[in-house]
Amino acid sequence: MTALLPRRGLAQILALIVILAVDRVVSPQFFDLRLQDGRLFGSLIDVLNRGTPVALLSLGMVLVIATRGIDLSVGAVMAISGAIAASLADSHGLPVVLAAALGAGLVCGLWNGFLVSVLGMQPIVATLILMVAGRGIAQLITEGRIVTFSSPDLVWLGNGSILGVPVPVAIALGMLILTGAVVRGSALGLLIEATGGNARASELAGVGTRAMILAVYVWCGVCAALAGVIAAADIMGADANNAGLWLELDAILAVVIGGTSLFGGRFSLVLAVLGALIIQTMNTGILLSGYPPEFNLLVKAVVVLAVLLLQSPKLSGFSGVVARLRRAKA
Amino acid sequence: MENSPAPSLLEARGISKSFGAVRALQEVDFTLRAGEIHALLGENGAGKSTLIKAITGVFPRDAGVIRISGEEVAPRSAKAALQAGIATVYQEVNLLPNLSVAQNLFLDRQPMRLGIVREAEMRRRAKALLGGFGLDIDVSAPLGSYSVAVQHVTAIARAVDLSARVLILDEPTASLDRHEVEILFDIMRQLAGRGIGIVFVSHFLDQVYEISDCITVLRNGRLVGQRETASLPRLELIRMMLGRELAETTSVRAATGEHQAREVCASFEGYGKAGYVAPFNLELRHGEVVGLAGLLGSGRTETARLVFGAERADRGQAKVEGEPVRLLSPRDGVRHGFGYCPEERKTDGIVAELTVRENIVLALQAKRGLHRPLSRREQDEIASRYVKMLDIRPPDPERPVGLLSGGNQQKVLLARWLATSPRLLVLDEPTRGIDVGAHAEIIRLIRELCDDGLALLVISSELDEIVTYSDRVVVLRDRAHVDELTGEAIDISNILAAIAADSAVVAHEGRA
Amino acid sequence: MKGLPPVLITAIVLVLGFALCAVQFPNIASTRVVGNLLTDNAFLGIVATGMTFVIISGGIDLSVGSVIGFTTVFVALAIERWGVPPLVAFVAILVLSAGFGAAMGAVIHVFDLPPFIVTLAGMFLARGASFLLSTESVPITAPIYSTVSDFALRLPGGGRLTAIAIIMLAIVIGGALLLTLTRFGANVYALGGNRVAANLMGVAVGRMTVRIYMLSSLLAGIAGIVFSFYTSAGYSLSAVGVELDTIAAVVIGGTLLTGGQGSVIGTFLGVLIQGLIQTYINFDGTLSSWWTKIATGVLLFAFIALQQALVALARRPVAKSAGAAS
Amino acid sequence: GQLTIGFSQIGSESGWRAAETSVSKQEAAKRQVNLKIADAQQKQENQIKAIRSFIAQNVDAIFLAPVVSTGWDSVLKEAKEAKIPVVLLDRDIDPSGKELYLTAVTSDSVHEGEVAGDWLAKTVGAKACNIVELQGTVGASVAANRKKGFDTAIAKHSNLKVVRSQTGDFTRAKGKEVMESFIKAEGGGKSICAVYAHNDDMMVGAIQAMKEAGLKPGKEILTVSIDAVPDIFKAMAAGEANATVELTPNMAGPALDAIAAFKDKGTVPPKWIQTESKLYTAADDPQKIYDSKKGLGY
Ligand SMILES: Nc1ncnc2c1ncn2[C@@H]1O[C@H](COP(=O)(O)OP(=O)(O)OP(=O)(O)O)[C@@H](O)[C@H]1O
Ligand SMILES: Nc1ncnc2c1ncn2[C@@H]1O[C@H](COP(=O)(O)OP(=O)(O)OP(=O)(O)O)[C@@H](O)[C@H]1O
Ligand SMILES: [Mg+2]
Ligand SMILES: [Mg+2]
Repeated sequence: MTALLPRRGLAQILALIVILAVDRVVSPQFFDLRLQDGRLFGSLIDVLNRGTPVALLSLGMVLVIATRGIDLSVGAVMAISGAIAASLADSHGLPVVLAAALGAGLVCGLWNGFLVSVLGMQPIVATLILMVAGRGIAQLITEGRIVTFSSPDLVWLGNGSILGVPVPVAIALGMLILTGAVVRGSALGLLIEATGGNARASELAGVGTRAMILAVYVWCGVCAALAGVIAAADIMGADANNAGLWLELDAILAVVIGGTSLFGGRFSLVLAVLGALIIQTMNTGILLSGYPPEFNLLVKAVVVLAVLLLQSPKLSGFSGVVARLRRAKA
Repeated sequence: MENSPAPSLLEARGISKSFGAVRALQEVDFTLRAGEIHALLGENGAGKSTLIKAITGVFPRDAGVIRISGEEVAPRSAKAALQAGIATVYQEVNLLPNLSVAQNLFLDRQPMRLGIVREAEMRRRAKALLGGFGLDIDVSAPLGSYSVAVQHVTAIARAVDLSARVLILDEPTASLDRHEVEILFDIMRQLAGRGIGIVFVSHFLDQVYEISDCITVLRNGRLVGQRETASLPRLELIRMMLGRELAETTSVRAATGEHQAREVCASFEGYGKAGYVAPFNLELRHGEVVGLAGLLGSGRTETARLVFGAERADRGQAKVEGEPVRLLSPRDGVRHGFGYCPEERKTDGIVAELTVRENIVLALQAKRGLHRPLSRREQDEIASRYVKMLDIRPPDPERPVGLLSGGNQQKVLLARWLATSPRLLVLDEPTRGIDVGAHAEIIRLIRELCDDGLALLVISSELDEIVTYSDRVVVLRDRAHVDELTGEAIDISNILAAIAADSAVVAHEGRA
Repeated sequence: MKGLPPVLITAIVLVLGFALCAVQFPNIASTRVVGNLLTDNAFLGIVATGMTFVIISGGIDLSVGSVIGFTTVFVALAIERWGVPPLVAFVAILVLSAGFGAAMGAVIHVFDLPPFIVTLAGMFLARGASFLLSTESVPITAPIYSTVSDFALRLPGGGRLTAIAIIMLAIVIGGALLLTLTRFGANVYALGGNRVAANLMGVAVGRMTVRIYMLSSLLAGIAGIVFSFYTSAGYSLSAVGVELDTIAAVVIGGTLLTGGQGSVIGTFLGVLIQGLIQTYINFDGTLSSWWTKIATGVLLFAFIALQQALVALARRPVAKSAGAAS
Repeated sequence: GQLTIGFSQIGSESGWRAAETSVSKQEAAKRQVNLKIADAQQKQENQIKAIRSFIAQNVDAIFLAPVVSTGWDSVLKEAKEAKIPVVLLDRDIDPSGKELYLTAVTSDSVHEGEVAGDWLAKTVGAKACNIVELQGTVGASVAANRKKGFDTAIAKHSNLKVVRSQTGDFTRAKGKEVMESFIKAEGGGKSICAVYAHNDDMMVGAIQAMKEAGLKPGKEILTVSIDAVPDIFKAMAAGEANATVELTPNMAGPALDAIAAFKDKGTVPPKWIQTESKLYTAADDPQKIYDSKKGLGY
């Protein structure tokens, strides 16, 4: 577990704290929590709950980016898996529904991974193909409608709670731990970082770089599919037109805010998820603030820039001071 | 040289530079006079490259002043240094493989007319410029399609042509062969004759004594001293660099003639690839060092890549311990217990961002597979063992390997493969850029490994080095294996004779 | 030279694709459709030219779509509401957009931040700013608009080469010349080849970065003006998602996203390939919304796969002849 | 012979849009018209391209559901030059282009907002009422108009006040998310008296948010939204929604009739064929309407 904990990440934590504080200012009841029908209720829970899809996406995305790739198709994959889950929900049990939806994500990931690692396409165009076509496939499944369902099992995935914690949040946490355990518990993490850091050198050191690349796209597809199922469960319907729309950009943003370079190499799962939370904390704050929606994007731009500047290696800001202190101690 | 001491051209006083906790330079002084060739020497990681970068402003200095002809300058970028009259060839060939050779030579100073680059004129000048270095190549082809040697010559030619007052060359000869070194030295002498001051970094002491007027030695980021070359005995110089005596390690080869008795580790019959290397036969035995000798572009690296599995052969049969095997990828090579230190460590070797520890365990981990991860304790143990064994500096396994000096990166690569306990190790230019101490160390290590039963295939452009440790030497020419020398036959003149057997080929075109 | 083989391959792919489409819909092989292709994709061609510089230099610019949107709104408001003469409005917006790009470039260089994210923030900023200006679409009635949009060179066969198509062709040619013939162009390739090395060779990396993003935003501004000619209106939601189309066009045109290689002409061909895909789907006219998306994806895949196959094919004979020679 | 008509559709961004497409197909089939639908994926440039290619194919008429009200002059001029009549569906375009199209079959979205506002004012009566508003996509003209109409209607009643207004992008997920934060910001939702959503999808999401917060939509909190998609009737039948204003998906029917008459007899239709903005409430047997609308492709 210690391997999961960030060694860097002070800038991110600081950013989160600052944004939380701003949220508290615009909305005095921001930190209020109470139990509502056996489920925690409050803005903080909203942040976690609404942040779940992007957090899940960023878990897969961070691995893809670590190999120097990028996956633009995650939003479309969300739509596909949501559509499949919603269409099967009322006629099949939850295991079948989940297997089908996650299986679809796996196939999508395999496709992307195949294009990138076997055909050698540039990741951004390779996944652009599925980004465009995938939403079409999702719409094909739903025929452009919002397919609703009432299966209590699936609804529980979106709206239920375990010990007061919303199920999506528990799932995201579970996935974080699972991914962390797989990646850091095996040699996968090292080999992925090596592949992203220098693919040629890693190949020559005997690393199966193609297999690594295939694996991360598959995992990214699965994570996206899970996010899609949760998004569908949340609104008790699959909205193939809008589910996951533009979320790929949020996921990439989360990963970068989490300090992982788009040029591959070192990555941190925890910080990527933290990045997703930072984004959602900002979004929720915007919604609570009561400003007219015309300002949303401006606020977002300013916050993103501020968070990035905080991390800038060139800015001897907070992180620089801390790093220096730590070095002095060492 | 002139008798009266020339005025100081470049003067650096009290230069200090730290990278975090690492104090790379502490109060270093350096004086270069006009018309002087000044060698800057020191062990790997002594701070030579850092001093150069601090002078040219690539790294901001923590302290110190720089004067050119007595006038204080403070370049803050490579461009500013150029404008101040300092032209530099940095250690890692810093050119642009995607641009044409001509563009590389004239980047940012192309001949222009009406805001438009005069391509033809630029190509003409590029051809003429490289011609002066004995290089006759297509200058409109991308630089990346040429060998490292050509790239290095290009970098030098560019710096020379900048007609600056100070020319700094950081290990320019590391990947050049004798002939090119001769040409370079001629040019350096000419430039010095014109009053240009030249700083020359090298680990080849022969070259230092051949060319330099004056020597400055650094050790652990501090100035040890500055001496006239003529009055500095070699052993004294080595003591200055290492801070101790160097044990004489020019060990003789193990008893020769017994190699027939050794067991064959790997053999290649009729092995080759069309358009890459002509089919060859090669037997590598346990406890034996086979050297590959040849000119640049003769196919040594290609042979190494085929043997390791980095390139697929399209004919011939490979056997490991007598069993036929197929080597389709580096993974196959690794699986059969091969290791390969490529010559281009920056692009093919290190993963710059990862730590020394991670770089060292990488091949071993890849060999063990995903499911059997090395625990952190095992990793630490392996890393610290090799850091100590190979004297990697600074001895911090958690340092990103990209921040190490060139020679130390090379040692990390060697450690990576030693950690896999290979049966066959292929070393492509293992001593390139390595200091005298480490050089001796690596040669000793090669012998030791060999005595432990490892089979070694070593490529080196240093013929005396090859002669020192090889039990057998395979000579290549024009991408074909042309001769094999064993036992007493192994000496420099025989190798040269084999290389030059077809003397017409000496004009070398380094195109890959 | 270095850009040629990929460009040639892209050209072959385009011609092949065009021929296949024309076999199925003979109407496609008309000057009218070709003229439409140029007109309809004029703004895309212009931004893609700028994007080519950015991508070759190893960066990316996600803000272009929003800059187009902002430009249309700004121009429309300036002309219609604020009573600014059109040409003054154009100059103002070009200065503004160039400044915007320069600022992004400066942030990227000075703070050493990834271009992807800085320009993503730029994308939010420009779109947000256009919302602030006006959320309604504003029609432009200035006479220059009808003059420009009515102007067209008649091509034989009923096609029209419109003013905006001509502007686009001029910019593509200008961009190609700038990239291949000038010191600036060489430095762009140098930056993409290796930033550190370029810096050590004396290229003023910071100034180049600022200029490259400035150029991209400036061209996005011009594309915005062209877009406003195209639609005679300013609308804050126009050109949403254009950045991805642009990147796709650049990459299809043979430019490597890792930087250092590529060409403006290739990009232009990439734009035409995308336009052709769109035209084909429109001619078919039986596709539902989802089949349109799927078909677009499949065609995109087909073109890229064809290109890769041609590249592989182009490589093979070389190896063979070399083998024969040895 | 058989008429060929090109229909430049916006996309399929919502269930309503999908229904419009499928109803259009049905209506065309009924009249044996060959309807070519080009889907613009929400992009004006794609619509312009589509119209150009319809012209190149020499269709008999063009239907256009414009994504935005401006920017059609030059392409519609081309259509006019090619003597192809154009009918606008669902949304109007900028007044300067009136002579460029034959007729427009549209609803008045300002009016829709007014109908919603009037209903709310009437239902609330004199008591003070804090309204929260879920807007459509920022910049979309429908969103602006529905806001304008609603604001006009409630401006006459000083007891009605919009206390919060955010965009829910016309989607369920965003509608739910925004409503969640409205509830938090308004003291757990106790002070909210009514929700107005620019479309039903957002309202469906908002209803879920209210239920999860322990509120009773339809009873404690009034709801009124626009479009009349089937799912809102389901909610209405369950007593969780109060009112919706219909936007009929059948725009193509009247348009086809107008074109047929124009082609056969040269009858020039009126410039604007307005569709009805009918208000539905729980009194209208929502279950029955749900069943009848379910099959329309929403
Ligand atoms: N960018 C950097 N960041 C951190 N440490 C650095 C950096 N560059 C060099 N160092 C450290 O500074 C010290 C001096 O390195 P330098 O490259 O100057 O050695 P050198 O004398 O040139 O060695 P070599 O002969 O191997 O090239 C080394 O310990 C190295 O690890
Ligand atoms: N398939 C390949 N992939 C990557 N690099 C290669 C490949 N083949 C050769 N090279 C590189 O191209 C360069 C040209 O090789 P060259 O013909 O000079 O080999 P060589 O005889 O080993 O010469 P030297 O080692 O002295 O540079 C070498 O630096 C080699 O590393
Ligand atoms: Mg050095
Ligand atoms: Mg070699």
